[in-house]
Amino acid sequence: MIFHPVILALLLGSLISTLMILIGAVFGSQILRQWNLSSGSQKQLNMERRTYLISTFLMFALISELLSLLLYVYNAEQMSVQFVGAMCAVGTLNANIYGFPTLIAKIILFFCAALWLMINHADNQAHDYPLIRWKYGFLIAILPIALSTAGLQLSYFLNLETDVITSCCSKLFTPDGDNVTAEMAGLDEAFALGLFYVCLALFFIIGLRFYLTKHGHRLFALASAVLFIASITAVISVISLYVYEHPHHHCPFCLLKPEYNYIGYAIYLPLFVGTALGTGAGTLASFVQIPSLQETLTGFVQRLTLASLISILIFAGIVSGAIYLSALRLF
Amino acid sequence: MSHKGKTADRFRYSDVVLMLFSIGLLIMIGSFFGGRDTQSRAPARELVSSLGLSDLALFTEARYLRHLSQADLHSAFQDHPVSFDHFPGGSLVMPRLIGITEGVDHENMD
Amino acid sequence: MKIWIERQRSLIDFTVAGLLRRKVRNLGLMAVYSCVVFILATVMLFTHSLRKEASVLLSDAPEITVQRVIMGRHALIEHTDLDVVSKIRGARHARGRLWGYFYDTANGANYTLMVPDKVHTIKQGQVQIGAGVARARDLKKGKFLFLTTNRGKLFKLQVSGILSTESELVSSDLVLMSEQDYRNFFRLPSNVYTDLVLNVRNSREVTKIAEKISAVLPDSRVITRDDILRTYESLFSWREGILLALLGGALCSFIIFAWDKTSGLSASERQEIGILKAVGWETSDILTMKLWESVLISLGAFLFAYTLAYLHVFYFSAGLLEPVLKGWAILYPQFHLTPEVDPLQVMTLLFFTVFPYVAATLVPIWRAAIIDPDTVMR
Amino acid sequence: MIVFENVTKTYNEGAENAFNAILNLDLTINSREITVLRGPSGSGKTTLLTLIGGMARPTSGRIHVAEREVTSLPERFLTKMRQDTFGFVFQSFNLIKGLSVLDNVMLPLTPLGRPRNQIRKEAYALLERLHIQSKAHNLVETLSGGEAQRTAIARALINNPPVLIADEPTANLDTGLSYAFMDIIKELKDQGKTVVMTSHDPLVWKSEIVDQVISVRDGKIESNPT
Repeated sequence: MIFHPVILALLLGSLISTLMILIGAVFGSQILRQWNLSSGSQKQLNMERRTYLISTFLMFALISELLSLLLYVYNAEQMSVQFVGAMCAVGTLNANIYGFPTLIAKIILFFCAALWLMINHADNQAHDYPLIRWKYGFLIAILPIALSTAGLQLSYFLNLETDVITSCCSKLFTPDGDNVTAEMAGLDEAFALGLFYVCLALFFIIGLRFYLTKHGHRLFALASAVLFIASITAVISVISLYVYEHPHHHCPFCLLKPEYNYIGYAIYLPLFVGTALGTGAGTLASFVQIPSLQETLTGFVQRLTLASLISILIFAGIVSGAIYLSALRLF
Repeated sequence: MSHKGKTADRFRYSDVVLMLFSIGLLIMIGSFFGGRDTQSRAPARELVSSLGLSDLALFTEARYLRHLSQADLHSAFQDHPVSFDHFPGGSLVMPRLIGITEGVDHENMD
Repeated sequence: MKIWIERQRSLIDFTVAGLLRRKVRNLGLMAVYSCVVFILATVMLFTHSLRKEASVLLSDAPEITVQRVIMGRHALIEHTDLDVVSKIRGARHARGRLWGYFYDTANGANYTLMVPDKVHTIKQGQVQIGAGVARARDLKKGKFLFLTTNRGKLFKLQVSGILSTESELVSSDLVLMSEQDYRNFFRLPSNVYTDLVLNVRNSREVTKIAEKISAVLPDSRVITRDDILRTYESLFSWREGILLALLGGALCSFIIFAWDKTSGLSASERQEIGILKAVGWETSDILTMKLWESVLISLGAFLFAYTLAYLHVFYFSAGLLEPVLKGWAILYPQFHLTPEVDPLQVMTLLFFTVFPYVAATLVPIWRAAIIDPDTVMR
Repeated sequence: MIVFENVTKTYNEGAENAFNAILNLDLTINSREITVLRGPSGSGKTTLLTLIGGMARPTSGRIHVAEREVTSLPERFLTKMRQDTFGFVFQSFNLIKGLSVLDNVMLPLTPLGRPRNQIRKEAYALLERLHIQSKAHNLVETLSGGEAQRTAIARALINNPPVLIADEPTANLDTGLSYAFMDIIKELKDQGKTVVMTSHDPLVWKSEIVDQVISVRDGKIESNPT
């Protein structure tokens, strides 16, 4: 293991947030068994009070996961100097088999925590905790994800040895590999770009329809998730080329570097927020039928949908702007 | 009688605090963008390339501290590769593990 | 949204008023906190800009250095070896370097004596010295530098120039002299050098050429520029790691202190929270208010201390760190670092300081927030 | 209208020192009337007051406020209901030291996110109505007993609640101030507010403006008070 402040910070963060999710899940199982709103007993009162602590914990864990996602990628970027053959984050993440799984697990955990908080918020608007079993069930389901994320990250850092020869982004994200990322990078640029804009258009059509007619929430949740994957694919296969103004540089992480004016943050942040809100809106809309939620939830879902659409619009705007302003012309 | 003079806040703590925080955050974020100034480094760079210098003159106490990258593998940390030695600067400098682990040097180590 | 903002503003108003009511304790807390952050931030900023400085400055260092090693020690390399190296295909500008150390008994300083290459020839009897040497011996251009050889012979050399102060970070302790003087001073035979340096025609072939050199000169050690850069890279990471580990202890005790402080709510604070709940504040209002308190204290201290550390490192040349870096050295370069901040480090520091503090206060805050509203009536 | 159905409040439930502060109690408090709860200390009247005001939840039984069952409301809605319905004046006033009179009065509305200048205006108007506007910017530590109580009343009225609850309001006042307090109460009643007080001060429960006196002893209502 490399003794490095960022690594220590990441491990500390993951320890704290995992612990918090663990406490939340233990408490959740207690709620699933003993929750009885009509009781005025001290036990019920205590449980109700503890829900405040759990939502605070989860909020904290969410922020922690978001920050640590950034730190993780950024750290990988920076540590690449210490690995022979690594030139950017991809090389560091490839230093052992846990690097990329950790990243993916962190992203999943982030979306789960965001979704949980949205459900929690909706539930708090109602007089009778209609979603309480639902949300604590979900929290228990998040626990294994949180644990494995922490575990993966720990194994990644424990197994990090500087003398391993790793690949760099120009190897992993170049078309002649045979893994998924290579598939992404190997897509025909015109096709990838076309696909990306078709997905964007579909997302906006579905989203606007959902926003205006309140129909098709499952489709909207699905569209958000699909758009996320399509966007990441597009970033790897074609958008990055425009940003780097280099026809073969496919790395999704170098975007975060100061050389490119930190444009990666402007691209990823609205994408992540938009996706989280979109899936949240779509998921929550299925609870609209619950009587005590009907009046507040409709408005909440509408706001989420609008915010999601705006975020994705910003994302699309920045991406299109980057393509437009780029000196590179692929077609 | 008008309420205005008496009921309006002179200032709000939150405004002051949030302003201070914004300034602090701006300084912090601004500091990330500073320092692309390469002009002031020109004389030093010129000297490095013309003289073929290979190290910073940060520690001059001992030869393995002054020319860190050129030092004998065994001059620093004489008793043990990771033990602290008696020069204060040595407690801040790490043993050069890179030169030891790399293939290029292996055959010369024995 | 408007309501949300106004709510937060009102809560901050109340929080700040509360903090000011317990001025001594909270300012004390912030002062301790700021101190810890200040030291950490100074070290981080300083090491990073040094690292950056090293990587920029030394990017022009010789691509390959060849040292002769005898019994594990650096030894003089012979002229014949230079010929061998020069003949390797791809090697360019191979030359022998002459440099060594000189301990000045007059003031206890260590100088680096060096012979510049052909371009910078220095006349016999003259020297160019680094600004640090000039300071230590109080020399000006035209004056004489007296050095005693290890045989007791006195050397009188005229200072023909002082190296610019801007380059002090690499040249502070240099004494440049002619080859003839150098060899006479150290009584070196004319067929040896300290080491060999060379450049490579195609920079991608550095490793290959390094391998070739160690094959033809098995008694040598080959140092590439990447090695040097990586050495400096890990050197400063190491230093940072050590300091962080040391200060981590301080931070831990601080966090325990914070926990203790937040969990041990004073009677008047409990009373206050009871009143707030009684007049209609909800648990989450108290939670938010108290969270603001934690955030204001920790983030406020962080931003304040970071700004101070930034000024300290880049405008006051990290004066407080100088004794640590200086150690027993007599010559210490005076240098201004170019402001160069690594956002990752700052975020890490933020993560390390604000995060555990807020985390440590969560449970105590919650316990305070669930006080029964009717406690004030009992 | 506030209705209690068979309400019990047990403290330290399940522990050895558990005791019933209120036991199987039925009660009706009419709107726009002044109700006084009287009884010796330890009789449970303060507990009853906290139950009426939604500050504590009954261990069993049902409480209806304005025809709405509030017993099983989650805490945040109970608090919301309390904000909309009740204003409290505490025996020891419970003002927050170090804050000005105005800030103390604004306290209940602070976390609600309404524009602050608007709240200030309302608070100031209330202070004027209670004739202590001249003290608006003084710290509450500097107030006399009567002024402190007026501040507390202003704070209780800031969210314009239909019901005012006061716990032993005259306990810390001399006779003159007590009469002045009863004048304020009468004024509130005339404005259509409901008032619930605890008191063992005859000046209060014998007052002609009081509509209903309920005697409490050992957590139960006494049918034949002396």
